[in-house]
Amino acid sequence: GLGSNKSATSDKASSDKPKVIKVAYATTNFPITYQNSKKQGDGYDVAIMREIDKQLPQYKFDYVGTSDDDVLIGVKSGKYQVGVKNIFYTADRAKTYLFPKNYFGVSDSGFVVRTKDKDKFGGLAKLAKNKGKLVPIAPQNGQYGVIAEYNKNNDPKIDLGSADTFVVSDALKWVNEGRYDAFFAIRPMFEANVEKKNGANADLKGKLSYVTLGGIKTYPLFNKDQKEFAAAYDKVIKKIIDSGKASELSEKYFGQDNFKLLDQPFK
Amino acid sequence: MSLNTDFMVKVAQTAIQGVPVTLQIVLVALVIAFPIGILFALIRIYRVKGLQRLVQFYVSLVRGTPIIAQILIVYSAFPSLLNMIIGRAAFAINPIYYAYIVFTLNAIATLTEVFRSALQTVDKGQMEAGLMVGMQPRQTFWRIILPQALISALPNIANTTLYLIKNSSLAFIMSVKDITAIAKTEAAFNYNFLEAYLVVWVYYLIICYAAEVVFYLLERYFSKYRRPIKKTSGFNWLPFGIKQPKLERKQS
Amino acid sequence: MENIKLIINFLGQLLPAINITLIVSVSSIILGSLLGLLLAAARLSESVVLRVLASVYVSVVRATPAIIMIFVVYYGMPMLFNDWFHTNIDGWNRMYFVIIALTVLFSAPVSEIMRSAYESIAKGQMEAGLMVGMTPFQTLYRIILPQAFVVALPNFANSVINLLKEGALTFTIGVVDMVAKAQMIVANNSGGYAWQTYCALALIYWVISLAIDKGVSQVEKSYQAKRKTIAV
Amino acid sequence: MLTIEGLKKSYAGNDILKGISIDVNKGDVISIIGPSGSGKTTLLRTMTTLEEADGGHLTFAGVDKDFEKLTGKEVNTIRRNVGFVFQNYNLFNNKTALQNITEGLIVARKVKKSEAEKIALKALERVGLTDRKNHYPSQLSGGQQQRVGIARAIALNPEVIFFDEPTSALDPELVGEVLKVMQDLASSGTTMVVVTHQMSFARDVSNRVIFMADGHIVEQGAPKAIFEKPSEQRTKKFLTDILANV
Amino acid sequence: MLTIEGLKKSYAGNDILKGISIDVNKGDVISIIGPSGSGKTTLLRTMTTLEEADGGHLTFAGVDKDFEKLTGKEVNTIRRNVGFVFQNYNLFNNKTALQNITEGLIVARKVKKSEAEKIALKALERVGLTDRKNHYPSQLSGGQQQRVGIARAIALNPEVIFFDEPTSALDPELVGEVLKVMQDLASSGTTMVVVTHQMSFARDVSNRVIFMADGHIVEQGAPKAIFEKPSEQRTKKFLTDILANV
Ligand SMILES: Nc1ncnc2c1ncn2[C@@H]1O[C@H](COP(=O)(O)OP(=O)(O)OP(=O)(O)O)[C@@H](O)[C@H]1O
Ligand SMILES: Nc1ncnc2c1ncn2[C@@H]1O[C@H](COP(=O)(O)OP(=O)(O)OP(=O)(O)O)[C@@H](O)[C@H]1O
Ligand SMILES: [Mg+2]
Ligand SMILES: [Mg+2]
Repeated sequence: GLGSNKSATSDKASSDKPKVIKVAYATTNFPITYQNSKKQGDGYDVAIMREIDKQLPQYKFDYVGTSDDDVLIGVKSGKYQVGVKNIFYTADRAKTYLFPKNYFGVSDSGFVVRTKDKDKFGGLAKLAKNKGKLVPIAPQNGQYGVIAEYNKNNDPKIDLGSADTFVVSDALKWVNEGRYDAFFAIRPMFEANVEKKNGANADLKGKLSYVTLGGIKTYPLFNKDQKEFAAAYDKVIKKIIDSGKASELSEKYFGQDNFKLLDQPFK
Repeated sequence: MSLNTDFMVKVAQTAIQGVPVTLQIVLVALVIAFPIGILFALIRIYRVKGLQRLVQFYVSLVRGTPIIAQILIVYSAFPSLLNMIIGRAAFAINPIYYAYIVFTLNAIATLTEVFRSALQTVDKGQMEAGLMVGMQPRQTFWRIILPQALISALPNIANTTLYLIKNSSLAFIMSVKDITAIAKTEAAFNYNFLEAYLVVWVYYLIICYAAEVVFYLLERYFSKYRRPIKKTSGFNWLPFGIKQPKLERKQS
Repeated sequence: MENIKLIINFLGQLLPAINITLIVSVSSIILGSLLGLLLAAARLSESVVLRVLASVYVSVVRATPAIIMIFVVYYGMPMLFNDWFHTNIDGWNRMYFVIIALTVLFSAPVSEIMRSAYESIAKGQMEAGLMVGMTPFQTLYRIILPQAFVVALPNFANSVINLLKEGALTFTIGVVDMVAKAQMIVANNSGGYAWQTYCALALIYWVISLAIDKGVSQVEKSYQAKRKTIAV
Repeated sequence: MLTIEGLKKSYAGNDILKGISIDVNKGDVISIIGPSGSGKTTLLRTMTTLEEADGGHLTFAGVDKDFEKLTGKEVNTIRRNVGFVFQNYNLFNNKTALQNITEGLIVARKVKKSEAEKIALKALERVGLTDRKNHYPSQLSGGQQQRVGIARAIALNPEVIFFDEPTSALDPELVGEVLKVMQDLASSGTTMVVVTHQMSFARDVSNRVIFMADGHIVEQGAPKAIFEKPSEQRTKKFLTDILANV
Repeated sequence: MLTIEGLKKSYAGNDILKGISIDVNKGDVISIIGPSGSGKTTLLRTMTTLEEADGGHLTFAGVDKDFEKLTGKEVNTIRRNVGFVFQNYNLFNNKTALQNITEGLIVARKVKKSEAEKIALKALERVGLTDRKNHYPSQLSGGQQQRVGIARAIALNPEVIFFDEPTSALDPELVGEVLKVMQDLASSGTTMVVVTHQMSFARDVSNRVIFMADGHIVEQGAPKAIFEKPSEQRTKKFLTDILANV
């Protein structure tokens, strides 16, 4: 039956040989998880996992680059023991997967809006109140859950549409043209496309602005059977964050220390 | 690993709203592409000067480029262009119309080739006989040639249709919510994608099977003249039918 | 100008991945065609069991979306092998799973293409073959198939080009062909330069499909003298 | 009524018809005889515009033009005024025997369906196939198929009927019946052009015999003259060969 | 050499063959005559296993069995020892005239290609088509196609050759030639079973004539006996009808 291939996934780490852990990462989440020019896994989430690997001699991590869908289904079925792809926590997900106690990163999430409409749509409540149109979000993306969660607890609600993953530069154009009013995005994306000198949408510089909503904690996703491994992770990740290593990686991949965002409220 | 059956039931209930959307896209695409496909096929068969190159170009371009690239143009670039002409009303267009356009364009390209092959299985003498009883080429074509060509075309139209049914899920990129889209959206909250896909699969199996039966019946209808005289044993359900008729092939 | 430079640059990045696209496609086309041939033979056979089995297979496979097929193969097959043969194939190159999934997906429509083409050939051709002493198989191979081949060709090209474009499927389990590579390039550019990237991708596919069209026309042209179709 | 002058046709550089002139008068029954490959079928097909001629002039049904210059409308007029019985039947595969006949009446001649069926049944009766009216061509024997083909042409009651070896696939038993039908047609004034190897028909029914060889008309005239005193060597040899193998 | 007993065949409940027994000896030339629809074609097709019989026994080429019990191997043996000339030609559309003949030699008889071509050319010469050897069936006239069909069968030099109206689509001129070929074959000891309407052939070449009607053998015997003193009323009527329309 399902998950009977215990040979590779046994919960007990044998003492002599390091146990192989398959870490699945999505390859299209730059700069959080992606494949670099050397065809190796890269990105903040992957880098943090490498740090954890260093601290856990009883485990040896094996990185598998794949699609978003496969990360989720693979971890659930036990083909991969852990998966990373900028995952946010929700209570529903915790029923299907094993979330560790401790988060391992923070995502700088925000809205891209027209600079002239920054005050009208630059925030969850503002967008809801002014009936702004939000670019549809791919449901498998964590951001979808964030808005859905907001709608559950607040009134007026944001008009939340869904669509399969679409092309970022088009979404930026749509906001600029007025087809939509806000685009839920992460800061590095906006910077790479608009702010950077030869970014793909450098022509929109000044016309569009990025408004940070706040920081969202991100987690690696464990297979339900990996309780022991998750516990080991929990111990190590605390140390890595406390030592400042995580902030350092955040600077490297996101250009700023996202952990600081946790001090502010999410708006 | 166990399946979350409660969730599957819930997905099944919500995803059913996507069934009409999927069917709409497929039907619109087929109905428009059918006559145009025939026309294009004829242009190629009879090597109509000028047009024949155009059709060939169209088929290779549409068939040869990834649908995602076509969606990019139709859904993203086209409304922006429209915006400059008719203003913001361009953004109020229901995205399903873009889906119609994309899938119709693709169906035309595929069906052109399907008909091109099928029409050439009909013997030339059939057209000549029609002309010689005074029918116009056009009349002979609709009444004599096409019905015979359909026998060989129908299995391939069925292929095209099933392909369309499955590929219409790409319309979700344009925020059109078909069966797959709704199931995926449901799964987003608890990451039960496996269950969601299984439900989707069941829906596709049902829809595709229904389509197959329709095409099988059509094929039987159009090939009735090839069978020896025999009392038909009632309704014969493909593919689970036990006895299939042995087809008599045309003499030539 | 700027755009053309970009497109050329992306072409350079995409082309190395054509290896994977070709290896995967060519092997599944060959394997899928063979399987499709067997299926078509089964559907035309006298045996009720074979006919029913083949038609159920064709119905189910044709109704299965690519993404579900790849998951069934990628997750289901290792389980089967584990339970039945007690071998662990988890470690296989993921490309094998892709090839298997595509082979299965390709075989079903191709069997229908072959069946309809076969049935469009006059029955007398088989009889004449039998009566000069050839076996049914020899007649099939030397007389029927060459004629059916020309009928099947345009439809076969349809399916082949569809298969070539099934990059989304390979990428689902992380095998990087051209489509996947394009998605990764877009992602690594933080979502920028999307249309230039896809334009490069479309160009490559277009060239391949043009080549296929050319081949098809060539074969059809050389065959035109041998049949009396409604064409002039 | 129908005049052809200097009709030429070649296939891929091979001249098959090398300038044929024929004059068909109302009520004529013309037999065309000649060896295999001499171009008889090709002549019938180019005369009826089934095949494009390379040269020649046509006068028929109000049309008076060179073959190459015929407009689509004129081609239609010509086709609507001729009937054609094919050597290899060419029945509509997807229509029953009855429908094969009504098709042209309903679609091309705009006859009402019930009326067309009446005419068709009468035609089927003439060829002795009333009981096969609901059979498809694939369910008929070769002989039966050809009889339907003849019925289809006569039902249209056209100005001229062209027959391309109408009896070659028929059983001798039935040849008699069909010939009787053709004789009837002849005496009721129907104009006919018949490619045939049935010497009895050529001799007894037709009023003119044309002997073709190698794309030329070698000799033509009254049956009596041709059969009893052929003036050309080629004709003599052909007739001797034929009469040796009845 | 070939014996059939009680051969039965029905289509969709209609009995077409109602128990036919035939005995073919080496060197026999048997003509089968009879009205259209009497089951002549069906008889030839069931005898040669092209069509499955519903009942009856066969002895031929080392096989001695009921028709229903023939194994695939035995069917192959039978087919490899007969030749067949079809009423509607059935040439291989994708092969030239020459290839149509060499195909069976090379593939089924394992003759070397150069050798096969030599044999094929000789066969084509016999039917007068050497100059058409590289034409495809779609480029040949009906008569030419049938002659290639005959050449294909004789090139295989089988134990028995079955002909289904081999001359019905041929010009009278050529009928003579083909009949001469068949006569040659007969005198060189080839066994033949010929469905024919060529009474001259039945009378002059064959050594036995079988008259069929309604799925039965009505009468059989030496040509002289059948043609001059038929004992059955049915036969008499058939012969009178035929001889009236030569
Ligand atoms: N489509 C074609 N391409 C090339 N040659 C052709 C074509 N059709 C006919 N021919 C040639 O033209 C010549 C005349 O053919 P046609 O069919 O008119 O002869 P026919 O007198 O009707 O002979 P038959 O009595 O055997 O029917 C033949 O030699 C034939 O091979
Ligand atoms: N596949 C079939 N299905 C139904 N009836 C058939 C089929 N084939 C033949 N028949 C019928 O069987 C009868 C005998 O046909 P067959 O072809 O053997 O006659 P035949 O003696 O060869 O006639 P002809 O001289 O016209 O060729 C005919 O009445 C025909 O309609
Ligand atoms: Mg002819
Ligand atoms: Mg017959």
